[in-house]
Amino acid sequence: MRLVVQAAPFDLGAEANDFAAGLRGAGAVVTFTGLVRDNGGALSAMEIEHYPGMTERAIGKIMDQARDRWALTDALVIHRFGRLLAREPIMMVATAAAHRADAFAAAEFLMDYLKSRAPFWKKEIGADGPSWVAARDEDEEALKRW
Amino acid sequence: MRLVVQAAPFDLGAEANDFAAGLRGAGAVVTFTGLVRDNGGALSAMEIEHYPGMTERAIGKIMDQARDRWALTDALVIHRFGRLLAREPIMMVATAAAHRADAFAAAEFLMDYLKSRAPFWKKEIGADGPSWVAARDEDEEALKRW
Amino acid sequence: MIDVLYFAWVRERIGLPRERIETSAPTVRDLIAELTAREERYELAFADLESLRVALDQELSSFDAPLAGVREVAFFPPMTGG
Amino acid sequence: MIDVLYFAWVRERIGLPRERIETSAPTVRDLIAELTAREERYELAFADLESLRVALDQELSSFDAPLAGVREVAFFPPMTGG
Repeated sequence: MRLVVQAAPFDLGAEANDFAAGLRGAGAVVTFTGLVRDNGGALSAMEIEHYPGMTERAIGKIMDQARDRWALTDALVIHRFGRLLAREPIMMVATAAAHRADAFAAAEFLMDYLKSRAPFWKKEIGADGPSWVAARDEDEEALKRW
Repeated sequence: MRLVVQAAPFDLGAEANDFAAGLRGAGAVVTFTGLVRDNGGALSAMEIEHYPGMTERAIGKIMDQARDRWALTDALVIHRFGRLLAREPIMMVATAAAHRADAFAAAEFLMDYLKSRAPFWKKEIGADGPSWVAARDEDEEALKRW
Repeated sequence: MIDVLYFAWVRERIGLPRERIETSAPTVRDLIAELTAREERYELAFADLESLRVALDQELSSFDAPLAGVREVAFFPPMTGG
Repeated sequence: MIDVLYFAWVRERIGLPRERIETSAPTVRDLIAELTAREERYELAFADLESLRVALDQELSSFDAPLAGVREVAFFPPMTGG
Protein backbone atom coordinates (compact mmCIF):
# COMPACT_ATOMS: atom_id res chain seq x y z
CA MET A 1 0.00 0.00 0.00
CA ARG A 2 1.33 3.40 -0.98
CA LEU A 3 0.04 6.91 -0.32
CA VAL A 4 1.47 10.00 -2.01
CA VAL A 5 0.37 13.61 -1.38
CA GLN A 6 2.21 15.93 -3.74
CA ALA A 7 2.02 19.22 -5.62
CA ALA A 8 3.74 17.91 -8.75
CA PRO A 9 1.79 16.46 -11.67
CA PHE A 10 1.94 12.69 -12.09
CA ASP A 11 1.76 10.39 -15.08
CA LEU A 12 -1.33 8.18 -14.95
CA GLY A 13 0.14 5.54 -17.27
CA ALA A 14 3.50 5.34 -15.52
CA GLU A 15 1.81 5.04 -12.12
CA ALA A 16 -0.59 2.36 -13.39
CA ASN A 17 2.29 0.35 -14.85
CA ASP A 18 4.40 0.70 -11.68
CA PHE A 19 1.45 -0.44 -9.61
CA ALA A 20 0.73 -3.45 -11.84
CA ALA A 21 4.41 -4.43 -12.07
CA GLY A 22 4.64 -4.99 -8.33
CA LEU A 23 1.64 -7.31 -8.06
CA ARG A 24 1.69 -11.03 -7.26
CA GLY A 25 -1.45 -13.16 -7.44
CA ALA A 26 -3.67 -10.37 -8.75
CA GLY A 27 -6.23 -11.00 -11.50
CA ALA A 28 -7.91 -7.58 -11.42
CA VAL A 29 -6.57 -4.03 -11.34
CA VAL A 30 -8.90 -1.03 -11.12
CA THR A 31 -7.73 2.57 -11.42
CA PHE A 32 -9.68 5.76 -10.94
CA THR A 33 -8.23 9.08 -12.06
CA GLY A 34 -9.83 12.43 -11.35
CA LEU A 35 -9.13 15.15 -13.92
CA VAL A 36 -9.61 18.91 -13.82
CA ARG A 37 -12.63 19.35 -16.12
CA ASP A 38 -12.31 21.77 -19.00
CA ASN A 39 -15.91 22.90 -19.28
CA GLY A 40 -15.60 23.97 -22.87
CA GLY A 41 -12.54 26.03 -22.00
CA ALA A 42 -14.39 27.93 -19.23
CA LEU A 43 -12.32 26.42 -16.44
CA SER A 44 -8.67 27.31 -16.78
CA ALA A 45 -7.25 26.04 -13.50
CA MET A 46 -7.93 24.69 -10.04
CA GLU A 47 -6.36 25.34 -6.66
CA ILE A 48 -6.41 22.63 -4.04
CA GLU A 49 -5.77 23.42 -0.41
CA HIS A 50 -5.12 20.64 2.07
CA TYR A 51 -4.36 20.05 5.74
CA PRO A 52 -0.84 18.61 5.89
CA GLY A 53 -0.60 15.87 8.49
CA MET A 54 -4.34 15.25 8.73
CA THR A 55 -4.43 14.42 5.03
CA GLU A 56 -2.01 11.53 5.48
CA ARG A 57 -3.74 10.33 8.66
CA ALA A 58 -7.23 10.44 7.13
CA ILE A 59 -6.27 8.70 3.88
CA GLY A 60 -4.12 6.13 5.71
CA LYS A 61 -7.10 5.24 7.88
CA ILE A 62 -9.39 4.90 4.82
CA MET A 63 -6.84 2.64 3.12
CA ASP A 64 -6.58 0.45 6.25
CA GLN A 65 -10.36 0.09 6.27
CA ALA A 66 -10.37 -0.90 2.59
CA ARG A 67 -7.71 -3.55 3.28
CA ASP A 68 -9.76 -4.93 6.19
CA ARG A 69 -12.98 -5.12 4.16
CA TRP A 70 -11.77 -6.56 0.86
CA ALA A 71 -9.19 -9.15 -0.18
CA LEU A 72 -6.79 -6.68 -1.74
CA THR A 73 -3.41 -7.55 -3.21
CA ASP A 74 -2.39 -3.88 -3.11
CA ALA A 75 -3.74 -0.33 -3.10
CA LEU A 76 -2.40 3.08 -4.11
CA VAL A 77 -3.62 6.63 -3.53
CA ILE A 78 -2.01 9.71 -5.11
CA HIS A 79 -3.54 13.13 -4.40
CA ARG A 80 -2.24 16.49 -5.51
CA PHE A 81 -2.55 19.93 -3.96
CA GLY A 82 -1.67 23.44 -5.14
CA ARG A 83 -2.36 24.83 -8.59
CA LEU A 84 -3.57 22.49 -11.34
CA LEU A 85 -4.30 23.21 -14.97
CA ALA A 86 -7.37 22.06 -16.94
CA ARG A 87 -7.21 18.38 -17.93
CA GLU A 88 -4.39 17.60 -15.51
CA PRO A 89 -4.86 14.65 -13.17
CA ILE A 90 -5.97 15.69 -9.68
CA MET A 91 -5.70 12.32 -8.00
CA MET A 92 -5.62 8.61 -8.60
CA VAL A 93 -6.67 5.46 -6.80
CA ALA A 94 -5.53 1.97 -7.80
CA THR A 95 -6.64 -1.33 -6.30
CA ALA A 96 -5.65 -4.90 -7.09
CA ALA A 97 -7.33 -8.16 -6.08
CA ALA A 98 -7.71 -11.75 -7.21
CA HIS A 99 -11.25 -11.02 -8.46
CA ARG A 100 -12.85 -7.94 -9.98
CA ALA A 101 -15.64 -7.47 -7.42
CA ASP A 102 -13.13 -6.73 -4.63
CA ALA A 103 -11.02 -4.41 -6.78
CA PHE A 104 -14.06 -2.40 -7.96
CA ALA A 105 -15.69 -2.18 -4.52
CA ALA A 106 -12.48 -1.07 -2.81
CA ALA A 107 -11.79 1.59 -5.47
CA GLU A 108 -15.30 3.02 -5.15
CA PHE A 109 -15.09 2.93 -1.35
CA LEU A 110 -11.76 4.77 -1.40
CA MET A 111 -13.18 7.38 -3.80
CA ASP A 112 -16.33 7.95 -1.76
CA TYR A 113 -14.28 8.51 1.39
CA LEU A 114 -11.65 10.66 -0.30
CA LYS A 115 -14.43 12.91 -1.67
CA SER A 116 -15.94 13.72 1.71
CA ARG A 117 -13.49 12.71 4.44
CA ALA A 118 -10.00 13.62 3.27
CA PRO A 119 -9.12 17.26 4.09
CA PHE A 120 -8.86 18.78 0.62
CA TRP A 121 -10.71 21.85 -0.64
CA LYS A 122 -11.01 22.69 -4.31
CA LYS A 123 -11.22 26.17 -5.72
CA GLU A 124 -12.16 26.48 -9.37
CA ILE A 125 -10.62 29.33 -11.28
CA GLY A 126 -12.93 29.99 -14.21
CA ALA A 127 -14.01 32.82 -16.46
CA ASP A 128 -16.03 34.40 -13.59
CA GLY A 129 -13.09 34.31 -11.19
CA PRO A 130 -12.30 31.86 -8.39
CA SER A 131 -14.95 30.02 -6.37
CA TRP A 132 -14.77 27.27 -3.77
CA VAL A 133 -16.32 24.01 -4.94
CA ALA A 134 -19.35 23.20 -2.80
CA ALA A 135 -19.67 19.74 -1.27
CA ARG A 136 -22.38 17.76 -3.07
CA ASP A 137 -25.18 16.11 -1.11
CA GLU A 138 -24.85 13.01 -3.28
CA ASP A 139 -21.21 12.61 -2.21
CA GLU A 140 -22.25 12.59 1.45
CA GLU A 141 -25.11 10.25 0.51
CA ALA A 142 -22.68 7.88 -1.24
CA LEU A 143 -20.97 7.10 2.08
CA LYS A 144 -24.12 5.43 3.40
CA ARG A 145 -23.75 2.43 1.14
CA TRP A 146 -20.58 1.21 2.88
CA MET B 1 -15.29 4.58 -28.50
CA ARG B 2 -12.64 2.08 -29.50
CA LEU B 3 -12.63 -1.71 -29.53
CA VAL B 4 -9.51 -3.77 -30.13
CA VAL B 5 -9.33 -7.58 -30.32
CA GLN B 6 -5.73 -8.68 -30.68
CA ALA B 7 -3.24 -11.45 -29.95
CA ALA B 8 -0.36 -9.12 -29.11
CA PRO B 9 0.34 -7.93 -25.55
CA PHE B 10 -0.57 -4.34 -24.78
CA ASP B 11 0.84 -1.77 -22.39
CA LEU B 12 -1.68 -0.82 -19.71
CA GLY B 13 -0.02 2.51 -18.96
CA ALA B 14 0.38 3.55 -22.59
CA GLU B 15 -3.26 2.66 -23.32
CA ALA B 16 -4.50 4.51 -20.24
CA ASN B 17 -2.51 7.61 -21.22
CA ASP B 18 -3.71 7.49 -24.84
CA PHE B 19 -7.29 7.15 -23.64
CA ALA B 20 -6.99 10.08 -21.19
CA ALA B 21 -5.18 12.28 -23.73
CA GLY B 22 -8.13 12.24 -26.11
CA LEU B 23 -10.74 13.30 -23.55
CA ARG B 24 -12.62 16.63 -23.43
CA GLY B 25 -14.90 17.51 -20.54
CA ALA B 26 -14.13 14.39 -18.50
CA GLY B 27 -13.61 14.55 -14.75
CA ALA B 28 -13.39 10.82 -14.08
CA VAL B 29 -11.50 7.99 -15.77
CA VAL B 30 -11.88 4.36 -14.65
CA THR B 31 -9.76 1.51 -15.98
CA PHE B 32 -10.10 -2.19 -15.34
CA THR B 33 -7.31 -4.55 -16.33
CA GLY B 34 -7.56 -8.33 -16.13
CA LEU B 35 -4.25 -10.14 -15.56
CA VAL B 36 -3.30 -13.80 -15.91
CA ARG B 37 -3.01 -14.84 -12.25
CA ASP B 38 0.22 -16.45 -11.14
CA ASN B 39 -1.13 -18.72 -8.41
CA GLY B 40 2.19 -18.99 -6.62
CA GLY B 41 3.87 -19.99 -9.85
CA ALA B 42 1.39 -22.85 -10.46
CA LEU B 43 -0.17 -21.23 -13.52
CA SER B 44 2.36 -20.73 -16.26
CA ALA B 45 0.17 -19.63 -19.16
CA MET B 46 -3.33 -19.22 -20.54
CA GLU B 47 -4.84 -19.83 -23.93
CA ILE B 48 -7.81 -17.80 -25.04
CA GLU B 49 -9.99 -18.93 -27.92
CA HIS B 50 -12.51 -16.57 -29.47
CA TYR B 51 -15.11 -16.39 -32.22
CA PRO B 52 -13.84 -13.84 -34.75
CA GLY B 53 -16.65 -11.67 -36.04
CA MET B 54 -19.07 -12.46 -33.24
CA THR B 55 -16.55 -11.10 -30.72
CA GLU B 56 -16.59 -7.64 -32.34
CA ARG B 57 -20.40 -7.69 -32.76
CA ALA B 58 -21.07 -8.75 -29.17
CA ILE B 59 -18.66 -6.26 -27.61
CA GLY B 60 -19.80 -3.47 -29.92
CA LYS B 61 -23.37 -4.05 -28.81
CA ILE B 62 -22.37 -4.02 -25.13
CA MET B 63 -20.47 -0.74 -25.64
CA ASP B 64 -23.49 0.83 -27.38
CA GLN B 65 -25.65 -0.17 -24.43
CA ALA B 66 -23.19 1.39 -21.99
CA ARG B 67 -23.20 4.63 -23.98
CA ASP B 68 -27.00 4.69 -23.97
CA ARG B 69 -27.25 4.10 -20.22
CA TRP B 70 -24.57 6.42 -18.87
CA ALA B 71 -23.28 9.88 -19.75
CA LEU B 72 -19.91 8.70 -21.06
CA THR B 73 -17.28 10.92 -22.60
CA ASP B 74 -15.54 7.88 -24.08
CA ALA B 75 -15.03 4.13 -23.67
CA LEU B 76 -12.34 1.63 -24.67
CA VAL B 77 -12.23 -2.17 -24.71
CA ILE B 78 -9.09 -4.17 -25.51
CA HIS B 79 -9.28 -7.98 -25.36
CA ARG B 80 -6.55 -10.43 -26.27
CA PHE B 81 -6.73 -13.98 -27.59
CA GLY B 82 -4.14 -16.71 -28.15
CA ARG B 83 -1.37 -17.65 -25.74
CA LEU B 84 -0.72 -15.43 -22.71
CA LEU B 85 1.92 -15.73 -20.02
CA ALA B 86 1.39 -15.40 -16.27
CA ARG B 87 0.97 -11.77 -15.13
CA GLU B 88 0.35 -10.50 -18.65
CA PRO B 89 -2.71 -8.33 -19.20
CA ILE B 90 -5.65 -10.27 -20.70
CA MET B 91 -7.96 -7.36 -21.35
CA MET B 92 -8.73 -3.82 -20.39
CA VAL B 93 -11.77 -1.58 -20.14
CA ALA B 94 -11.58 2.19 -19.79
CA THR B 95 -14.48 4.60 -19.29
CA ALA B 96 -14.58 8.38 -18.94
CA ALA B 97 -17.38 10.62 -17.71
CA ALA B 98 -17.96 14.00 -16.11
CA HIS B 99 -18.67 12.32 -12.76
CA ARG B 100 -17.29 9.19 -11.13
CA ALA B 101 -20.59 7.34 -10.63
CA ASP B 102 -21.13 7.05 -14.41
CA ALA B 103 -17.55 6.00 -15.10
CA PHE B 104 -17.57 3.30 -12.39
CA ALA B 105 -21.02 1.94 -13.30
CA ALA B 106 -20.22 1.73 -17.01
CA ALA B 107 -16.88 -0.02 -16.35
CA GLU B 108 -18.53 -2.61 -14.11
CA PHE B 109 -21.37 -3.10 -16.58
CA LEU B 110 -18.90 -3.65 -19.44
CA MET B 111 -16.91 -6.12 -17.33
CA ASP B 112 -19.98 -8.09 -16.25
CA TYR B 113 -21.11 -8.45 -19.87
CA LEU B 114 -17.63 -9.22 -21.23
CA LYS B 115 -17.29 -12.02 -18.65
CA SER B 116 -20.43 -13.88 -19.71
CA ARG B 117 -21.57 -12.57 -23.10
CA ALA B 118 -18.47 -11.99 -25.22
CA PRO B 119 -17.38 -15.19 -27.04
CA PHE B 120 -14.05 -15.90 -25.36
CA TRP B 121 -13.03 -19.16 -23.72
CA LYS B 122 -10.08 -19.40 -21.37
CA LYS B 123 -7.90 -22.46 -20.95
CA GLU B 124 -5.48 -22.44 -18.04
CA ILE B 125 -2.20 -24.22 -18.55
CA GLY B 126 -0.97 -25.12 -15.09
CA ALA B 127 1.18 -27.70 -13.36
CA ASP B 128 -1.55 -30.36 -13.86
CA GLY B 129 -1.88 -29.65 -17.57
CA PRO B 130 -4.45 -27.62 -19.48
CA SER B 131 -8.04 -27.18 -18.37
CA TRP B 132 -10.93 -25.03 -19.63
CA VAL B 133 -11.97 -22.38 -17.14
CA ALA B 134 -15.54 -23.05 -15.98
CA ALA B 135 -18.07 -20.22 -16.07
CA ARG B 136 -18.81 -19.02 -12.53
CA ASP B 137 -22.39 -18.81 -11.27
CA GLU B 138 -21.62 -15.46 -9.66
CA ASP B 139 -20.63 -14.02 -13.05
CA GLU B 140 -24.03 -14.98 -14.50
CA GLU B 141 -25.62 -13.66 -11.31
CA ALA B 142 -23.79 -10.34 -11.68
CA LEU B 143 -25.71 -9.57 -14.91
CA LYS B 144 -28.98 -9.36 -13.00
CA ARG B 145 -28.07 -6.06 -11.38
CA TRP B 146 -28.16 -4.15 -14.67
CA MET C 1 -25.87 -26.01 -46.61
CA ILE C 2 -25.02 -24.43 -43.29
CA ASP C 3 -21.69 -23.61 -41.63
CA VAL C 4 -21.42 -25.21 -38.20
CA LEU C 5 -18.70 -23.89 -35.85
CA TYR C 6 -17.42 -25.40 -32.61
CA PHE C 7 -15.41 -23.68 -29.89
CA ALA C 8 -13.45 -24.63 -26.76
CA TRP C 9 -14.18 -28.15 -25.43
CA VAL C 10 -17.00 -28.63 -27.95
CA ARG C 11 -14.42 -28.20 -30.71
CA GLU C 12 -12.03 -30.59 -28.93
CA ARG C 13 -14.69 -33.31 -28.51
CA ILE C 14 -15.90 -33.08 -32.09
CA GLY C 15 -12.35 -32.81 -33.35
CA LEU C 16 -12.72 -29.94 -35.78
CA PRO C 17 -13.41 -26.20 -35.61
CA ARG C 18 -16.02 -26.00 -38.40
CA GLU C 19 -17.75 -27.97 -41.10
CA ARG C 20 -20.38 -27.44 -43.80
CA ILE C 21 -23.46 -29.54 -43.27
CA GLU C 22 -26.29 -30.42 -45.63
CA THR C 23 -29.38 -30.35 -43.48
CA SER C 24 -33.07 -29.59 -43.59
CA ALA C 25 -33.44 -29.54 -39.79
CA PRO C 26 -36.10 -26.94 -38.95
CA THR C 27 -34.59 -25.95 -35.55
CA VAL C 28 -31.25 -26.04 -33.72
CA ARG C 29 -32.54 -28.89 -31.58
CA ASP C 30 -33.34 -30.92 -34.72
CA LEU C 31 -29.85 -30.24 -36.09
CA ILE C 32 -28.32 -31.49 -32.83
CA ALA C 33 -30.47 -34.67 -33.09
CA GLU C 34 -29.20 -35.25 -36.63
CA LEU C 35 -25.57 -34.78 -35.57
CA THR C 36 -25.75 -36.97 -32.45
CA ALA C 37 -27.32 -39.76 -34.55
CA ARG C 38 -24.26 -39.67 -36.81
CA GLU C 39 -21.26 -40.42 -34.60
CA GLU C 40 -20.34 -40.88 -30.97
CA ARG C 41 -18.14 -37.77 -30.86
CA TYR C 42 -21.22 -35.61 -31.52
CA GLU C 43 -23.20 -37.50 -28.89
CA LEU C 44 -20.38 -36.76 -26.45
CA ALA C 45 -20.23 -33.07 -27.33
CA PHE C 46 -24.00 -32.55 -27.13
CA ALA C 47 -24.68 -34.81 -24.12
CA ASP C 48 -25.60 -31.92 -21.81
CA LEU C 49 -27.35 -29.04 -23.51
CA GLU C 50 -27.48 -27.17 -20.20
CA SER C 51 -23.74 -26.65 -20.46
CA LEU C 52 -23.91 -25.48 -24.08
CA ARG C 53 -24.74 -22.23 -25.81
CA VAL C 54 -25.69 -21.63 -29.43
CA ALA C 55 -25.27 -18.62 -31.70
CA LEU C 56 -27.12 -18.18 -35.01
CA ASP C 57 -25.34 -15.86 -37.43
CA GLN C 58 -23.23 -14.61 -34.50
CA GLU C 59 -26.14 -13.80 -32.19
CA LEU C 60 -26.77 -15.79 -29.01
CA SER C 61 -29.93 -17.80 -29.55
CA SER C 62 -31.98 -20.69 -28.17
CA PHE C 63 -32.06 -24.38 -29.09
CA ASP C 64 -35.64 -24.01 -30.28
CA ALA C 65 -34.85 -21.21 -32.72
CA PRO C 66 -35.67 -21.93 -36.40
CA LEU C 67 -32.76 -22.47 -38.81
CA ALA C 68 -34.50 -21.08 -41.91
CA GLY C 69 -32.25 -18.48 -43.54
CA VAL C 70 -29.41 -19.05 -41.06
CA ARG C 71 -25.94 -19.35 -42.63
CA GLU C 72 -23.79 -19.94 -39.54
CA VAL C 73 -24.51 -21.96 -36.40
CA ALA C 74 -21.98 -22.01 -33.56
CA PHE C 75 -21.90 -24.29 -30.52
CA PHE C 76 -19.79 -23.53 -27.47
CA PRO C 77 -19.68 -23.68 -23.66
CA PRO C 78 -20.66 -20.64 -21.54
CA MET C 79 -18.29 -17.78 -22.28
CA THR C 80 -15.41 -16.98 -19.95
CA GLY C 81 -14.07 -13.67 -21.21
CA GLY C 82 -12.93 -10.62 -19.28
CA MET D 1 -2.50 27.76 24.55
CA ILE D 2 -4.02 26.02 21.57
CA ASP D 3 -3.20 26.11 17.83
CA VAL D 4 -6.25 27.07 15.78
CA LEU D 5 -6.13 26.38 12.02
CA TYR D 6 -8.45 27.64 9.31
CA PHE D 7 -8.86 26.27 5.78
CA ALA D 8 -10.54 27.30 2.52
CA TRP D 9 -13.16 30.05 2.85
CA VAL D 10 -12.92 29.95 6.65
CA ARG D 11 -9.26 30.94 6.29
CA GLU D 12 -10.18 33.64 3.78
CA ARG D 13 -12.89 35.14 6.00
CA ILE D 14 -10.71 35.15 9.11
CA GLY D 15 -7.75 36.35 7.12
CA LEU D 16 -5.07 34.02 8.42
CA PRO D 17 -4.26 30.31 8.21
CA ARG D 18 -3.47 29.71 11.88
CA GLU D 19 -3.03 31.40 15.23
CA ARG D 20 -2.16 30.47 18.81
CA ILE D 21 -4.98 31.24 21.22
CA GLU D 22 -4.98 31.48 25.00
CA THR D 23 -8.29 29.98 26.05
CA SER D 24 -9.94 28.04 28.80
CA ALA D 25 -13.02 27.20 26.73
CA PRO D 26 -14.20 23.73 27.80
CA THR D 27 -15.65 22.75 24.40
CA VAL D 28 -15.29 23.64 20.72
CA ARG D 29 -18.62 25.45 20.87
CA ASP D 30 -17.33 27.60 23.75
CA LEU D 31 -14.17 28.42 21.81
CA ILE D 32 -16.29 29.53 18.84
CA ALA D 33 -18.36 31.76 21.18
CA GLU D 34 -15.15 33.35 22.49
CA LEU D 35 -13.86 34.01 18.98
CA THR D 36 -17.12 35.41 17.55
CA ALA D 37 -17.31 37.82 20.53
CA ARG D 38 -13.90 39.18 19.56
CA GLU D 39 -14.23 40.49 16.04
CA GLU D 40 -16.67 40.61 13.15
CA ARG D 41 -14.51 38.49 10.85
CA TYR D 42 -14.91 35.54 13.26
CA GLU D 43 -18.66 36.15 13.49
CA LEU D 44 -18.75 36.02 9.69
CA ALA D 45 -16.71 32.82 9.50
CA PHE D 46 -18.69 30.99 12.19
CA ALA D 47 -22.15 32.31 11.24
CA ASP D 48 -23.42 28.93 10.03
CA LEU D 49 -22.03 25.95 11.93
CA GLU D 50 -24.02 23.59 9.67
CA SER D 51 -21.61 24.46 6.88
CA LEU D 52 -18.51 23.96 9.05
CA ARG D 53 -16.49 20.98 10.19
CA VAL D 54 -14.02 20.76 13.05
CA ALA D 55 -11.00 18.51 13.61
CA LEU D 56 -9.31 18.06 17.00
CA ASP D 57 -5.68 16.99 16.74
CA GLN D 58 -6.35 16.04 13.09
CA GLU D 59 -9.41 13.88 13.77
CA LEU D 60 -12.91 14.94 12.65
CA SER D 61 -14.89 15.79 15.75
CA SER D 62 -18.06 17.50 16.95
CA PHE D 63 -18.69 21.03 18.19
CA ASP D 64 -19.59 19.65 21.62
CA ALA D 65 -16.31 17.79 22.05
CA PRO D 66 -14.17 18.83 25.06
CA LEU D 67 -10.95 20.74 24.41
CA ALA D 68 -9.03 19.41 27.41
CA GLY D 69 -5.66 18.08 26.27
CA VAL D 70 -6.21 19.14 22.65
CA ARG D 71 -3.25 20.88 20.99
CA GLU D 72 -4.65 21.63 17.55
CA VAL D 73 -8.16 22.70 16.50
CA ALA D 74 -8.99 23.11 12.80
CA PHE D 75 -12.07 24.70 11.25
CA PHE D 76 -13.01 24.19 7.61
CA PRO D 77 -15.93 23.70 5.20
CA PRO D 78 -17.03 20.18 4.14
CA MET D 79 -14.18 18.50 2.29
CA THR D 80 -14.14 18.35 -1.50
CA GLY D 81 -11.28 15.99 -2.30
CA GLY D 82 -11.07 13.25 -4.87
